[in-house]
Amino acid sequence: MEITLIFWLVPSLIMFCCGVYGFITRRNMIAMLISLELMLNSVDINFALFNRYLFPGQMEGMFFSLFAIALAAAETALAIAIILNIFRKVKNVDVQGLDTMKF
Amino acid sequence: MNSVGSIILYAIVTLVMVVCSVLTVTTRKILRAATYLLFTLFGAAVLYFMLGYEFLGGVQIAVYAGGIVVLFVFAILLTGKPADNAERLTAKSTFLGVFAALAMLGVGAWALCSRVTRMLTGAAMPEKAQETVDQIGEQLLSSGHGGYLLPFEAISVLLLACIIGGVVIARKR
Amino acid sequence: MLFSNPLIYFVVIPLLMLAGLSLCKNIKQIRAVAVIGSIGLLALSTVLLVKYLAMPPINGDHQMAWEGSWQWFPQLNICLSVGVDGISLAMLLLSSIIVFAGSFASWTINQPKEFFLWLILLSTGVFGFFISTDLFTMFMFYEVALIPMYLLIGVWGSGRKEYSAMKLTLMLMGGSAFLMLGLIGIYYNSSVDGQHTWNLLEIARNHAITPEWQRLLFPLTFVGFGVLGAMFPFHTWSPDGHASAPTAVSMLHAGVLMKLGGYGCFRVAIYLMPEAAHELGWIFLVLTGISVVYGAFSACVQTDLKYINAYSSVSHCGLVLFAILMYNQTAMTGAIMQMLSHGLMTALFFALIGMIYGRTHTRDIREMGGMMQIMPYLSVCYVIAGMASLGLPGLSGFVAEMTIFVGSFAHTDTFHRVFVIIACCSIVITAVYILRVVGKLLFGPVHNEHHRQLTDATWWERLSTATLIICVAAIGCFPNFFANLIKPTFVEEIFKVFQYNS
Amino acid sequence: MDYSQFLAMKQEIALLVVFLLVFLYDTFMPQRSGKGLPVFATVLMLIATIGGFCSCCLGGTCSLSAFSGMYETSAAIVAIKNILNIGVVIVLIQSIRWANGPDMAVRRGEFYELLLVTLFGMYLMISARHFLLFVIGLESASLPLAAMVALDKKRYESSEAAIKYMLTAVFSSAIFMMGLSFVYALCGSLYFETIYINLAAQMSPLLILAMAFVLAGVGFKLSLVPFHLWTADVYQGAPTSVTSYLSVISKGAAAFALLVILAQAFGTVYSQVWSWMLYALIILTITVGNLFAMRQRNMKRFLAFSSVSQAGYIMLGVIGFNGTAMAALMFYILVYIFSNLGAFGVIQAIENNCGKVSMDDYKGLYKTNPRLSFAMMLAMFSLAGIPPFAGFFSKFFIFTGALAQGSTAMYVLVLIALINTIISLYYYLLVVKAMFISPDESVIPTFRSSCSERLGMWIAVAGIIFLGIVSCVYNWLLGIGAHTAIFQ
Amino acid sequence: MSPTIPILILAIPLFMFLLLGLLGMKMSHKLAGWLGCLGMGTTLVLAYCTAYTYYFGGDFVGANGERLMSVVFNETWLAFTDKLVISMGFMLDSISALMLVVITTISFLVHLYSLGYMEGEKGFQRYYAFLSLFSFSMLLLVVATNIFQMYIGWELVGASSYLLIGFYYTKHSAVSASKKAFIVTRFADLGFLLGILVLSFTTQTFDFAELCGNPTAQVTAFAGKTFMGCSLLTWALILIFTGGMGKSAMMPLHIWLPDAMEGPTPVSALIHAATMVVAGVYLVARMFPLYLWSFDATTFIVVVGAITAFYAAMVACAQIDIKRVLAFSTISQIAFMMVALGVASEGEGQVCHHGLGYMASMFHMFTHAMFKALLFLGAGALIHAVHSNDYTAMHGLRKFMPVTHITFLIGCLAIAGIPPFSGFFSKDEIMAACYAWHPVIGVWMSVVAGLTAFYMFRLYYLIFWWKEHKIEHGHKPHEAPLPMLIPLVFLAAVSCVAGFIPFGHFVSWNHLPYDIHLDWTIAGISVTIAVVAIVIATVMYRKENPLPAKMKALLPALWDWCYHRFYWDELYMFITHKIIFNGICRPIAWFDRHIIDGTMDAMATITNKASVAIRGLQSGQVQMYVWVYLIGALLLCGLGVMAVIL
Repeated sequence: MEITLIFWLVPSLIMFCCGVYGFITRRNMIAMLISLELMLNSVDINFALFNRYLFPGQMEGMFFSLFAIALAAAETALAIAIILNIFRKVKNVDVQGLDTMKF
Repeated sequence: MNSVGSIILYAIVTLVMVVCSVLTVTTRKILRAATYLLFTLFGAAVLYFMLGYEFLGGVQIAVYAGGIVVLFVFAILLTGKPADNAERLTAKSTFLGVFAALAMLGVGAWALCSRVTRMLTGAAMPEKAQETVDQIGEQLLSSGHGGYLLPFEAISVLLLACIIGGVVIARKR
Repeated sequence: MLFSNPLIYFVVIPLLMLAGLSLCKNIKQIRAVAVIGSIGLLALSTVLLVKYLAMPPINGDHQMAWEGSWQWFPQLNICLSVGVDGISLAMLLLSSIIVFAGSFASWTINQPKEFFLWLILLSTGVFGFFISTDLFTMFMFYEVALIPMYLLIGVWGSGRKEYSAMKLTLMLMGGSAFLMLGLIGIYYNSSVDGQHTWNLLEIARNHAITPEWQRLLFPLTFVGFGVLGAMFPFHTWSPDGHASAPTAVSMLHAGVLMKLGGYGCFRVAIYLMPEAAHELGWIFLVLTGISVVYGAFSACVQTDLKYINAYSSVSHCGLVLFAILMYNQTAMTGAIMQMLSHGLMTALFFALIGMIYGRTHTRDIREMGGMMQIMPYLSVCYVIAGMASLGLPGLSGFVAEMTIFVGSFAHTDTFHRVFVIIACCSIVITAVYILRVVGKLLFGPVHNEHHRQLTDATWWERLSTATLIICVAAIGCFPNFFANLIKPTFVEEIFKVFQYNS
Repeated sequence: MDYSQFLAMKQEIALLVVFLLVFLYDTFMPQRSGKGLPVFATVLMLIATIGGFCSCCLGGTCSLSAFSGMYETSAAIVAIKNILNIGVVIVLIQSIRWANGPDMAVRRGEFYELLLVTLFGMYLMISARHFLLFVIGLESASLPLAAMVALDKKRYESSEAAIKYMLTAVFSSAIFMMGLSFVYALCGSLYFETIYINLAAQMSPLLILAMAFVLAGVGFKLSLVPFHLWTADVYQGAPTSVTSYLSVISKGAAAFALLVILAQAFGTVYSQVWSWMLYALIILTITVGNLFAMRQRNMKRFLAFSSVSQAGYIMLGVIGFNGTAMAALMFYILVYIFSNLGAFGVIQAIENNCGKVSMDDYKGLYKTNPRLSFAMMLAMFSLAGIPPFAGFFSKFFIFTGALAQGSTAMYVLVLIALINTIISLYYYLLVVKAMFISPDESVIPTFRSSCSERLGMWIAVAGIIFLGIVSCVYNWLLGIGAHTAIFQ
Repeated sequence: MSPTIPILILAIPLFMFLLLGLLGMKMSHKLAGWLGCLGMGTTLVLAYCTAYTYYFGGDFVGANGERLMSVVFNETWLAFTDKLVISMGFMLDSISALMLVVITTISFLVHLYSLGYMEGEKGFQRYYAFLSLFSFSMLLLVVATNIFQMYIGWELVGASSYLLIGFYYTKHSAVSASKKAFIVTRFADLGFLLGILVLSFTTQTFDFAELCGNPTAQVTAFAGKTFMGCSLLTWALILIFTGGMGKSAMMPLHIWLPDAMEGPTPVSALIHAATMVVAGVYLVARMFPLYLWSFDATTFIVVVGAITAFYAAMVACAQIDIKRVLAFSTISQIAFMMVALGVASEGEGQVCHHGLGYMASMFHMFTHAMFKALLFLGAGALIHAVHSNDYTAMHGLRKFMPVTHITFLIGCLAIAGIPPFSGFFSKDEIMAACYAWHPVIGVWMSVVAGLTAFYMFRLYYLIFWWKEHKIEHGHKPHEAPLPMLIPLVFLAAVSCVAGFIPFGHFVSWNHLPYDIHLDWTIAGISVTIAVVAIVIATVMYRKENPLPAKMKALLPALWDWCYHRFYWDELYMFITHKIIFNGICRPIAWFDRHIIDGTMDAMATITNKASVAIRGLQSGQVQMYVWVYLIGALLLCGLGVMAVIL
């Protein structure tokens, strides 16, 4: 059996969808961030896979993944800072409480 | 034809990634979610190694597993008791989540299959030249084609800004 | 150069007035600015009229007098193009007369500075519209004229002013939405060689809009202008809007602004797209025919003076559009005369209603009566206005309507004939509602004893109304002068292809 | 490594210099001279702007490509960056008073630093010809913004808005990058040039999905419906200065960047795909934005939805897809900057002076503060597209640009947009009504705005009045649009 | 003939109108009144000069001795097209000269009379201004050179009639009467206008000189054109006649005239008896050469006239208001003239009985103007004396007002057709023409003539005989002042002698002089009928007796119907109020407010509703936001797929 591209892509996609699911259902903001990491990770995997399988002669996908990891780190740091900021004010991290502004 | 070993490795990595990501988003204990995330990220790192992107795998472990997950754990510990169970999901939000995830899965799978399988059914991983960290470093700071000097500089500005932002927001005053 | 063209001053003078107004400190200065400015405009239009008549007549080939064109947005070929013919000159004269009368009619308005600022801005738009021959500037001035209405009605109005102001503004802007699309469409089809132009004379000369495009653009343009011309079923802004507007605004709006609609239908929709007008005109003919009768019937049962007049305007302006759609010279002449006539007399009406309302604080005819005994001057003016409206010979309404009827009757097919006959019926209905108002409001015993203390017109009110009456009578007594001035000679030329002949 | 390549990025470098100077000032100047920072930053930015214009005038149509086609600059790009610069200068002038307020004492410098970085990110978005650089630009333009949104730490709404923005922004960028991975899978490169060439024979669901995700990602920045839901909350929660910045600058940059992506990466081969997508997005954006704006009473939220619907009009310039439309787009952005900043200037002045942001509080404003209400009215008229104010011209030109194709579908689209202008006129008039017509409640007392506020307002009003009438601005942009080879 | 005098004839009344209208309020009553009289007197003299020159000057006699139609001046007023031009001009021919005489005479007398009658009334100056306006308009109408000028005059007389009927504008009845008069005639004018449109469109001219001077050419223009089974010419002529029906109060458009009696009595004499109401007759006479070509149209005229004549006479028998009686009598007499015109034609351009009817009609118009004005002015004197229109308030006035009595009697005799008073001669010619056309019409008209004599003498007896009322509060009826008596006496004199004018020498259908021969048989019958009728009236009303009451009891329904004018007014009220007002106007107004306006408002409401309906989208929940985001992106993809497929 050959392990072709699609064999890798599907788990990656599932990971992405898990991220989507988690983001939409989890009420803890940190859990949402964790879900986001899943999604970003899935994107990284995709880039690496495409690069490796389809365009082995270059490294653009790999570099994209590299930078994406850095971006993800930056995002997470900033997001956690804001979440902590909120936690200080309302003493919880429940995303559904964030509805003072609506309609 | 892949070796049996690599197939087994594939199976394990895939299983870990899929199961752990599912567990990440379904477990009711937030600290466990972070742990499962860690396993997922490790799985991805192994995947990178299998693909031959050792550098990327290293970065994945160092930054993701070593940095981000620790950050999460800190945040979790700061914002609540780790033993706390998350509240039960309402049917509505579960439905919406499942619906969105399945829709995404369906569309994504359909799109990928329609294209990728047609081109590459049965195609094994092609050979590639093993790049060294040297090359990676060279390319990262090159300004020619395929060089990433500009993004590298740009992301440094971004990271600086994120530091400033993080500081200004996280500090108490 | 720009300022050597006399037409530019129709925009420059109002702009100077705006500047002057913003420097004014007290009501006296404001009045002075308003009066001097409006006299200036009146003088300018009169002088141009005299000069125009002295000119050798401009025949055919889409020419105008005092044509001038200055590039504005060269890449889009947008120019500030001006030019007038007898028709626009007549409209300019009408506008300046009404601005003049309106200034006097709002002699004692509160917050005069803001009021006159908006009013003059409105008239800038109106004048600009009439002198423009460039579709872009035309449209721009058109919208400039529309928007001050909102504040004028909203701030200085009465009754449900906020609702009415909003309704009026939105409906008219709705019309102009269609219009804008139509105009841009015309631009993109204005020539065969890709050198698109906004200049309507050039477009007419090029005659490049294909019939398929015309079929799309004609309804857009006609409806766009028709909304302002109070065409059924887009007229409902008119009763509410007029009822709530302050006197001078009603005057300007009904007197001039509604003419923008008719003028635009004529100058843009029909002039530029005769084939589609020929083909699709019947749809609008039905609508305008309905307007004529419908407005008149509606006016019969209203009890608010302004509503009566607003519906009467619907009827009369319907007649304008109706005649325009007949595509022959006589009917078009009639349509333009009707614009002049309706402009003047409806301004007179609204001025009088405003003056009466200012005294009695009601516009309900059921609450008033015997005004003839209390304020004879205003009442006599009202009767004269009424007579003009119902088409008494010697006043302007008669000549306009007769020209329209005679012209329209030249259309030989049964469909048109039937509508002409229906339109003719309006003269009877008009008589009914005019006499109903005159009878209830002016004649009969005094209803409300408190009204006995009311005074008759002041000098500025007399001046305002007398100006309008003199103009109404002038058109009514010497119609041929005006008919020759405005005779649209090019109409026959455009529609020659379709063999309309009278 | 060829560092001379950086010389192509004059504006970015100027910006980074400003950033650095502000950073140094903030870090090393004593605490008591902190009050000088806003003026310092504003002046520096002004100098940078003027410099940008000078280079633009001197350099002529300087189309340059650097870093092997990763970065590009051209007359149009310089122009749009200059336009953004102007907007930023106005924002900075208007925010001087707020930045000098007591609450901001400890984060005054950070506000300017973050703002400059986001601007830098937008520059990158505009100039990027490689998707990685684009993504970095996008992130630079949105991550620090989240911090800026959270800057008002006294108000809980500020933090709430920030986390909402953060979460949705990261989600959006995840989707966007997913789309990019598909693009990469199809083309094997992230250079626009290569994508443009390799995409030609790649029609597949994957491409469509990629386009949809890319559009969604940029649409998020532009707040196109249905990717706009963060907009209102964030605009409402953020400090007003940040809101005004957010509403005009990032929108303008994203619109232009989208145009570049469509023109240079996706190209016209599959234009029927993305143009239909845009078509739907435009209709939805304009309509839904209007429908929401109708009911808003909070001025900032109101302007948020108004900006959503304005984004739809901006997109008309993108879907028009030609030089005229591009010029119209840039002009629209410029006019929109002035009009919206005019409105925000008034809101800010009032908020700074008496803390009111509700439309109901504006009742009778004309009685107490006639100049402010006049400025507000002009801004509203301009946004609604009433002549002779600039908004009319920009709307007219963008419609003209969109109709240049002459397809019936485009006529329908423009008609829908035009009908929507009526709804928009309605709610803009509601503000005018509150100020001029509604019974005199005079919640807001008479006050005198600070110098900077007045200066900002005058600039905005001058722009509103003169940008349209003085034709050279548009002519200049049209000239650029005609000469720039953005459309291949 | 130089145009100076004709221009002055028109200009002086117009000038007087403007003078009195604009400056009247600043003048004293006396000055205004005498100015008015002076102006009208001058006009009278000028008009007489003109008429004299025309009839006797010899300049206007053609080669065959026919009287020429002469356009003294004709200035373009409004040119619709090259051919369709409205001119303002002055046309002199036999009938317009006649009308000039009639109008100026009566108008001057009324001016004079009003000095006494209207003395001390509020708005005296206004009254004279309106009288001048009326005179101007009427003169403009009769001297019209083209049909549109006539229409203009037509409208103007309508308006001045409106103003004068509503002179007592504080009285509710006067206001509504004036309104009614205007609207009914306006309705008729619509027909006139349409007629003009049809006629002018086909013939391409408004000019009478062309229309009537060369009727065959116009008829050719109409050849073969039909509409709904009737030739277009007939349609045009009937439509034009409709205008005449309105002005001349023919059935069914007569209802305004009785109500018009709300105006001051001299006005009734001038407008609603002598001049304006015969404009319809004049119109048909003017267009007579064309009417000759449409037998259908003339038959229509005859039928309408005959019915109207009988109807009005019936109604007149049962009225108690003396002015109403006179009004119905006027209607009846005008109908005589109409019938006479109708019976002059035999179709296809041929006249019946040498066109006697035409001459007779004009003759009757002339004599009727005199004696009916006399009767009205007499009635005015009576009303002036007793301050009531009701004969029950009068009775036995002959002792108090001898001059009025005598003149009134002369008027009654004239209208009854007793020789040698003028009415006998003119009516006899009409009878002759009717019998010549068709005996049925002859008999019918004879009956009407009998009724005429009956109701006039009924009126006469009820006013002047019977026992006088008790004099209350020392208010004794008194003879009218001199300015009122002079016109009475003058008119009475004219009524006595006018019959002996050889009218045929002045007016005939083909303008050739024509000798009147009294047809003694018919004259005998007429006189007999008249005498019998007078005798019956004498028996019934000479003294107070139970006969009328018995008669009433005998035919209660008939009397009721006559008294209520056959319920025409009620019918009209029903149509206008119930059907048009409540059935058309109100629904339309409702429709406008609720459906049309409602649609516009509904658009706003729907927008608002939609706005509220989708507010849930902005729930404040980030997770919902991204959900929508994701689904939106996927749908966008779907759209892209569709775009590719399509």
